[in-house]
Amino acid sequence: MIWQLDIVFLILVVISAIAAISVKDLLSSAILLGAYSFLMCLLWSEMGAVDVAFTEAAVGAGISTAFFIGFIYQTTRRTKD
Amino acid sequence: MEVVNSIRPVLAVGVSLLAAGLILITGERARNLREFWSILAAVLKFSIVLSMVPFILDGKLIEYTAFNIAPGLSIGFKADALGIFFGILASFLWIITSFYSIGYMRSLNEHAQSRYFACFAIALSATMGVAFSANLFTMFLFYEIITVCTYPLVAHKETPEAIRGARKYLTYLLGTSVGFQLLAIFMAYHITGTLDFSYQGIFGEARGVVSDTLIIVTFILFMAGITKAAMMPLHGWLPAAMVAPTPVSALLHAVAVVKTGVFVVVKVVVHVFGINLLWDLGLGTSLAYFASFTIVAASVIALTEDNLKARLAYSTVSQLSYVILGIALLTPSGITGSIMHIVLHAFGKITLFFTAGAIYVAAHKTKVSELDGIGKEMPFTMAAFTIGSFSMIGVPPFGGFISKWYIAMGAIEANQLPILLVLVSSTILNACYFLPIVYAAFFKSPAAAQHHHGHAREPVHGVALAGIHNPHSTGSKLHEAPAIMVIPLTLTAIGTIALFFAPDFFLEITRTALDNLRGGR
Amino acid sequence: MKERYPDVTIETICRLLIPPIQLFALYVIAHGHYSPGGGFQGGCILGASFIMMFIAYDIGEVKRKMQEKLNTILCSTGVLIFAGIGLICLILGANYLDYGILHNILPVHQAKARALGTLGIEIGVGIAVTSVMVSIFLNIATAGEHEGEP
Amino acid sequence: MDTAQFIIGKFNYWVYIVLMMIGFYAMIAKRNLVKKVVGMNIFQTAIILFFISTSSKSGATIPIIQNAHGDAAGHAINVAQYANPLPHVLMLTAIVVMVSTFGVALALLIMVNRDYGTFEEDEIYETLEVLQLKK
Amino acid sequence: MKFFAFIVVLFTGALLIYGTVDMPNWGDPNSPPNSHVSPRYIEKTLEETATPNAVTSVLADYRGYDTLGETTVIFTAGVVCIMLLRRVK
Amino acid sequence: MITQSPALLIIVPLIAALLCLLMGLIRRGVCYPFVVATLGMCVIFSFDIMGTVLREGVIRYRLGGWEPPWGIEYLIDHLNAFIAIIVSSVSFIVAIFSKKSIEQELHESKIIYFYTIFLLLITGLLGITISGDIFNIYVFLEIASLAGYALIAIGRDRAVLASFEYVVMGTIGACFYLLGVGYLYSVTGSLNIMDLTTLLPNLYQSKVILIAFAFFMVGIAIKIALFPLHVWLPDAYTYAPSTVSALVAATMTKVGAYVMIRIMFTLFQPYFSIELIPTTTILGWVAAAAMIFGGIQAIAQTDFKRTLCYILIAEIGYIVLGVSVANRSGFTGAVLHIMNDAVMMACLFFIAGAIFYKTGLRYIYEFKNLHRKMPVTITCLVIAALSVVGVPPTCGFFSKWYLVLGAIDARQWFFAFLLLASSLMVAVVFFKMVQTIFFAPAPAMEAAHAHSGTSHHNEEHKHSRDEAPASMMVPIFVMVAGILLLGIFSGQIISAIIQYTVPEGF
Repeated sequence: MIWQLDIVFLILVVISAIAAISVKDLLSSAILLGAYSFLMCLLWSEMGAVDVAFTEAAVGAGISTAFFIGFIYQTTRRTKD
Repeated sequence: MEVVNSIRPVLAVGVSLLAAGLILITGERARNLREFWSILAAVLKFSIVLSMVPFILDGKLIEYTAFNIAPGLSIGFKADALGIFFGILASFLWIITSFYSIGYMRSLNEHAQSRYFACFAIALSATMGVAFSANLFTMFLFYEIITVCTYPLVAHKETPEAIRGARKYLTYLLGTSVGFQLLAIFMAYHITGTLDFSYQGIFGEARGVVSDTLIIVTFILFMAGITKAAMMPLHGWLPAAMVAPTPVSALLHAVAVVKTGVFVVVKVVVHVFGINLLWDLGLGTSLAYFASFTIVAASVIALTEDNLKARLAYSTVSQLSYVILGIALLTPSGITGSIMHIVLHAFGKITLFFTAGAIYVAAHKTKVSELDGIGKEMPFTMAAFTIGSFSMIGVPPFGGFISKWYIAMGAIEANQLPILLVLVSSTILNACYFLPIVYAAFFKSPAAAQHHHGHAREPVHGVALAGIHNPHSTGSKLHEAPAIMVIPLTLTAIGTIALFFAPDFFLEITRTALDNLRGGR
Repeated sequence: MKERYPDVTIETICRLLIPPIQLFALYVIAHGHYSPGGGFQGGCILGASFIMMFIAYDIGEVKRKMQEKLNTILCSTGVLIFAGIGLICLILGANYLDYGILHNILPVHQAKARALGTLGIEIGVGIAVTSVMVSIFLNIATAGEHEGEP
Repeated sequence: MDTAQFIIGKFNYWVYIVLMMIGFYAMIAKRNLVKKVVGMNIFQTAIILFFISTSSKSGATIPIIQNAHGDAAGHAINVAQYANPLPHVLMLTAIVVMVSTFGVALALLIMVNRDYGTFEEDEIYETLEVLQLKK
Repeated sequence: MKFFAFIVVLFTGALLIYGTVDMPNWGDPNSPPNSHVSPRYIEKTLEETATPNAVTSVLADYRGYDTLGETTVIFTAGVVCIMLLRRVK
Repeated sequence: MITQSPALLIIVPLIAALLCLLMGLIRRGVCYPFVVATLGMCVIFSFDIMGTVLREGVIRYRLGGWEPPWGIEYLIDHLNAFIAIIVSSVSFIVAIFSKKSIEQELHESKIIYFYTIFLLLITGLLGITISGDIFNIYVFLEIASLAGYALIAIGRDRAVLASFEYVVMGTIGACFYLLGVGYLYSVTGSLNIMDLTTLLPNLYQSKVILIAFAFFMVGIAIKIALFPLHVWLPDAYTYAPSTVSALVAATMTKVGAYVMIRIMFTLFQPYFSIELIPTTTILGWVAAAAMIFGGIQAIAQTDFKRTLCYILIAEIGYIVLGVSVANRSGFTGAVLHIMNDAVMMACLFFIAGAIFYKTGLRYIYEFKNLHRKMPVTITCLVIAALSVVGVPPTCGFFSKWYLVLGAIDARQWFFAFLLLASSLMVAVVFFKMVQTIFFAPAPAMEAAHAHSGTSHHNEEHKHSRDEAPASMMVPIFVMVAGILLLGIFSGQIISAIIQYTVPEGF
């Protein structure tokens, strides 16, 4: 566990989270959410939780994002806030 | 005191419940059979109650516990002298009222008769239940049932006015009984740990353990909760309930509802608090003055009412407080007077309501001012009315005199001379609002009445009545209501007189009740 | 998803990538005892490989490869394998999910029996997760229109 | 305790709280329904981060026992050497729950879109009022 | 509305920070989670379940019932999506 | 010999859900009898569990054979077993009811999925009920919630939107619960309820514990729709299909209330939740507000099911109030009310469903003269209404009796008064309803009068009787019988079961 790396990841995670909820385009939001998940997964694997990181990589960054993009494809990417 | 375990009180309650079921099943298809159930149940009930009298006069008690729901919470029945007294009254008057109802409903060709008779039967069951209840919980249960099942009776006409009246009726009765009486019962249970009636009073036994303030609060809650007794600030439901068909008003104001109210007051005063306790706390006197106020104020309002039934309603409010006044004096004569007044007022008032109904059926009149000269058209009816009025006023050869006498005696025993003054003034007021009717009915010219005839019908009933136009109403000299209505009211009028001359039976039971109390002292 | 132009690049890459991905997914499921991974992760990857297929090819292909009915049956079967292994333990007289008892019917000692039980449920989980992921994705990405009569 | 050490010592926790607040805020304040779902995802992930943080040990490695193929029974296992596996297991479950909820929420949103054609709360309520008036 | 939400969120955050103050430090090997239940998983996983990956053994064996619940959750999600989204033709 | 019923209670509906889906793909018709049979088995299992608990005391069933702090266990005492009986019995009856109602309200191709999710919901609820592990409770809570979201979403009108709102709120609730679990875990390292019970008293001064408790409470308050957090409930339950409303209203909130009791008095000692922090005071006032708010809102509603929803909110207030007065009577009343309310709410929602099935009416003001058309249903409605109001021979009275006694024992006169006042509000609601049904002249009748002047009498024959089918009426009868019998035998139920559920020290 390298705490400097840890702090960098944490800050990045917070940034991507804020970006994901504040960006005015749902597709961007989906991608940012994927990035958020991926950063989270890096953070966890760095903390020793490889299984969780693996799952998060498969689910959060992979499947969820796929769901989300498929969903936006079906509906709309418009958002007012 | 010897206790007999018998199912008879339950039978007395159950028989009319069964009848209600049968009535609903029979329904509109076989009307005669339906009415037969009603009358059969009434007669059976009366005989069951009568069959219990010998035990009571021997100084025994009849008990039966139906369910034990929880420790201290059971549905139990106990027939003592007081209960039997009330039971006899209610079941006897039900027979008469049944006949009268049949006449009334058929003459007016009312709708939803099955519902009417079924609710009636349930109300009577519940009245019996209150009469024979062995604890506060059972009493409250049946008290509520009465409220709920008389609601359809009050709203029977289904006009907006009737529904408004019925809503007021239910609001008052249910609101106060849940808001105050139930709370009072909870407090009683919380304080004393029991709900079973006892002759010393539940609180009487717990005296000294509990703070007086708590007892006084509970007492006030009880008195506020028993709205059926129509004490003054909470009497509004009674005139509002006048929209009901007349037999219902008779039932409400003579037997089931209001008498249940005062009966519950008597029970609460005697069995929950105990006479000694109330005497010590001075609560009796306060209650007596409170009742006195109601007596006078209601009489004054009655004077101003033009609607016959409304006037009778306020008269009831006033007369009910006599019962409370008598019991509140806490002396033997006062209690005797108040118990006797339950029955005597019942006979008198039911007569008066029966006549009001007969007048409505025969002549479609509801207003006092329209009654001029009606005595010539309906001599029997108005004679009965006269008898009822005199009994209300308390003139000697009529029943009402006896109870007033005892109450007056009680007032003297209790050294409450202002109460005497109340009694006198109330008697004068009674005379003021009853005698003009009698006078107008017999001695005034009927011309004005004929003029009003057409307007007297209310629009909705005009429709209902159109089909069965009473053949007598065209102006023949004598047009009484149907015999099935006149006979009951004559009977009750005769009863009013008979009770003056032969009150022994009831006095005997009253004495037993007093003995029970004394035994408990 | 709607029909689209065939894209040679995507199709080729997918054709190349999907078999290794699926193989890797099976490895993850089977090798969960010794390395990170297990039924859930493997199932997700397997599901993702199918989803990739859907993105790369048009919907007609998809319908042939993964029928809705088959998918539903697989969902159910996956969970049923899991619950069934537990139930076998129960029938053999131990508590529910107590795989130790499986050594009565398997030619291994108790700890190994537990490992085998674990493997069994990982496979169940893997099947369930794969088919559920595919089914959710299909439903969401086509708004429920990818197949007519369910 | 030194303030700096106090802050550094629980740095993960502070960050998870910030993330949780971000997600929570999005869930209750955003007018767009999809953004609520995004917030939900962030919220749940933040909680997972919290759990994982409780499991970590300084200087520990992943919870897979080494020398597994050797003689395991005789080999003493140093607990402090491996990270705590229990929160990892719990969080695997939580991730599954998260993705399931996410899927269900998206399915519901597709239905919302079918009914109202938008994800903006205010526009949906406008449509509803119009429907109400039509009745 | 947004202001109100902001207050609620800040309040929740403040509560969490308040609660976190007493928590064991991050990465403390002797904190209760690391010393109460979990050591056994690490110590006994090989011996009892023949699975070196402690996470797998806990997931599928020690707490297998949770995993059954988890699988049921995902199964539920799948059926839910089919039921909700399937267009009726 | 350890009884296997606890495990079977969960896995039978779970496996049945899977099989239901598989069988449904082959033949749709078999789902319904299969579901009913499964839930019948659940009822048997739950009674068996109760019998074992009564005979042998607390059951601790080790899943996977691992001893408790390491493995998961079922921890079943009288309270759990009682709730399990309520949940399984009510859901069994709801399942019987569901047939016709679902066939009408749902497309036939969705019925198999409906029944699968129905069984999963019950699996989740039963799983919460008998679990002895706080994280496991979370997992099953999510199963139940996900199934609940879906079942609500298949309703009419705004159901989808309401369901989405529920998803958001429900997820917040579940996440708060999970945070509570996390906080407890971070200072104790354990997830097992019995283990935590021994570990926690040493930590009562810790702020972590306090916050964990607060988050547990808020999370569950959202799940059971306690007053300020109830916003999702009325919409969700109103627009759901009748069967679903009956099921979720009768069981889901009750299970939530159970979890609340479990956390307050088993996980944490009464000492902690009563004396150390003023939970009970806060909960008491919140519950009082819920009662009054629910009552007022119920009066203002015109949609029948929505009215019931607000009454449900008030009823939850009762349960929480009973818990919060923290004495024997109050607690007994709360547990008794959990049962009674489940029966009453199921009955009322059944009736709403039957009326909707037969006439398509939803608003109370449309119910005019319904007693001519559906006399039996309306009679049942009146009985159920009397029970909700709390009129004596029905079960509703007895739980209120204990609740008020509890409030008085705790010297909370104001709460006692509010309980009665809230009953009165409910009375007003049903009074208005009954008045509309029985005494409002139907427009057709008025018109007939105005023109022809025929008597009421002839009119009565125009309303032919048209009751709902037997598969709906029988459940209603069972529930009405339950209302009456549970009232009469509440004393026995208390002395046999409920008195053992009261925590020590009350």
